[in-house]
Amino acid sequence: MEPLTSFFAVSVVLLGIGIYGLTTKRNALRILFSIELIYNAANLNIIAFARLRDPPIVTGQVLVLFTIALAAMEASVGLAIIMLVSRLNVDIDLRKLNRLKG
Amino acid sequence: MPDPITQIIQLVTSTYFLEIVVFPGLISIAILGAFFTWFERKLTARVQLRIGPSYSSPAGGILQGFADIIKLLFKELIIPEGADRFFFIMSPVTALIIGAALLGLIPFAPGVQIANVEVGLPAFLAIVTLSPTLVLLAGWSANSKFPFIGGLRALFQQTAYEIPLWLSALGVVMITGTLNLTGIVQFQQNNGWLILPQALGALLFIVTSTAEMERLPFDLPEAESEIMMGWQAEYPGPLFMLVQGPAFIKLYAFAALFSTLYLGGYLGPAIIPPIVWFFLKTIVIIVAVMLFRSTFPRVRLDQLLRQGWTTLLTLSIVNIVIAYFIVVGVPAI
Amino acid sequence: MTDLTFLALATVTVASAILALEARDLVYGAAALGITFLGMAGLFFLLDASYVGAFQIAVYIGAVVVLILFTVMLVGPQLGEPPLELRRLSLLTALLVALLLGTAGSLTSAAAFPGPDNCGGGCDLTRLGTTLINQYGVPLEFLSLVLAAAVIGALTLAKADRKG
Amino acid sequence: MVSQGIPEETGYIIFLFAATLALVITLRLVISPRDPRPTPEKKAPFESGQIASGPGRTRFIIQYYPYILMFVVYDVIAMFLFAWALDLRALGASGTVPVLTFMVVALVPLAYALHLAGQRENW
Repeated sequence: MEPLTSFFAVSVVLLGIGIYGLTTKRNALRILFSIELIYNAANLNIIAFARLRDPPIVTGQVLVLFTIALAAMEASVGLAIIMLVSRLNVDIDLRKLNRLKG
Repeated sequence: MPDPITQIIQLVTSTYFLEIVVFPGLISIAILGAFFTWFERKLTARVQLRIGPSYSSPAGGILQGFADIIKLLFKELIIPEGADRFFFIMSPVTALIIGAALLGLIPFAPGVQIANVEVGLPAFLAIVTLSPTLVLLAGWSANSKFPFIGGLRALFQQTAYEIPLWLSALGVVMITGTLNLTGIVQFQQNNGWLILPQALGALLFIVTSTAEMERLPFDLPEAESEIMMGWQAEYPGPLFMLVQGPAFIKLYAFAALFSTLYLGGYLGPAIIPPIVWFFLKTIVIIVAVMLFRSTFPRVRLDQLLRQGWTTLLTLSIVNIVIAYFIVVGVPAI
Repeated sequence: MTDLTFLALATVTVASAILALEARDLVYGAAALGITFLGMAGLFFLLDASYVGAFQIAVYIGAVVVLILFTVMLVGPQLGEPPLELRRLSLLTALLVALLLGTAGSLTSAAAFPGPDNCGGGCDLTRLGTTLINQYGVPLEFLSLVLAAAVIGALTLAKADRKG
Repeated sequence: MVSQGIPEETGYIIFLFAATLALVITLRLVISPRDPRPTPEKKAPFESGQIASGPGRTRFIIQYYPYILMFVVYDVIAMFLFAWALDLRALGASGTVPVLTFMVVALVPLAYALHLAGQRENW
């Protein structure tokens, strides 16, 4: 069995990639990808820490079920917004898109 | 010797490797695939009062499937102009791997199982959910109109029937209280086959899994008379063979899962060995699904989606209620 | 010792995460994101959280990636990738990523958390449902409200006629 | 059983991947014949014998979008229902009220979604 630190390391690297995408990308879909990566990094962290106890605590898994559900909902609403914006014939550059009111 | 290399050598020299290559694994899948291709054509022909394939060997053309494989192998690989080569080739390859991974989860007999995963049933269904992605990518990659329409149809259809499929399998989980496929079979050893308490669930399961397999009452993604085999339209010979592979493996795997969940898997009187029981049950299901093909006409896409989300979803919730009363209402069935 | 499976999964996950953000074609990006999720599910299986792993595949790849691909194929042709704008934020990001990678490096070199083993035989599923219902019943109800809001909100947003 | 290092499933998947990839490469390199100079007609997309016109990825089906959105949501619901079903014997009737509320609240939007999906001119 791999030591848990390696899993933490993967989680941290994914978080770094997600933050990188969040700050440098301007395409709304790429930003959505970054957010999903950050969610995944958090999930991996939670699962790995839940595994730290022996026997492992199941609460960590339940928590991750909730975050998976929330991430899926976030993605569905985010993609609906992207569809709406593309229908209004605006390009989905989030740095220019600042008037989504009315 | 470095550690990973030792691990790989150990893997290659184990009997487990043999299991992958020969029996539940690749070679047996290929032979069964060729056989059932012939069998399906023959059966459909007999239902329609035709003769069917008859030239390839004396015994009623039984080698037709192998002949087809050899023919398709020697065709030229043509990739259409403007196609996305990576996804065009990788989606059938990945679909084949996914299909084979499904079979790895099935307990064929006590101990004959490639991966006895603790969450076998959700793992199977989760792997099934991967296939709309691949079909969509395959249809998109060909840069042609029929494949794209077919890919989108497959996407809508398979996602719509996914939920009734999960919920009909949920009834089995409620009654057995385990997600492990071997555990489900062992439960049936003590309590009788689940087709009796879960008759509605079994019916729903076979209908929705026919839709997942894209077989005839629900074969809109590849409807040959309207969209020319749909997402498979642009595939040249050898790749077409690779595309047909997952279609058969899905049929085989779903039939095997049905007999595991509802018909007691490898259980049966000890006159014949468990694995024969398993194959008998699986073949009965395969023949039933093949008879659907020659019996029912194709439905329309909007009717299909509407029925999936209304009738089938309602029935699967009714099935959950039935399972709930079996477990809670009548203690210790 | 370094486990071969872990190494392969971690490499695939991280590489495809980078590809998801950097691939020029958004369809490739979405597919790479799917592979990231798959690798993550594999890591969950290694951590004996097989239930979460299975539903990671079902929900993330089966549903989210499909929805992303659908949207990409719908809006992609009229999209055109806007050029990267690295000037403004690149320094901050570079610093942040370096910091995180440094943390990762120091974590791996520090005294390792013990890797618990001998968890064979389904210790990952013990009392999952009971914990969910008994301890997290109220969050579950709130989650159902979130689900309802997401369906209604997303459909209202994506609807074509907007008179009201 | 294999060594402790590699879980069986992983070895299975790696092997299948390698085998199938090898098969495709073999097909491409060895068996399948090659045409050194394919004509434009050979590479043209199939349109029932007509000359292909326009880009290939245009016929988009958008009018069933609500269905795929519903799938995302009800997949999540199935995830929680499986966790409940797993422990149904232990929970007995005590888990009924939370799960029933959960299902009812989450199924109400289904009616709205079906209503919207019925109006195909909206999409």
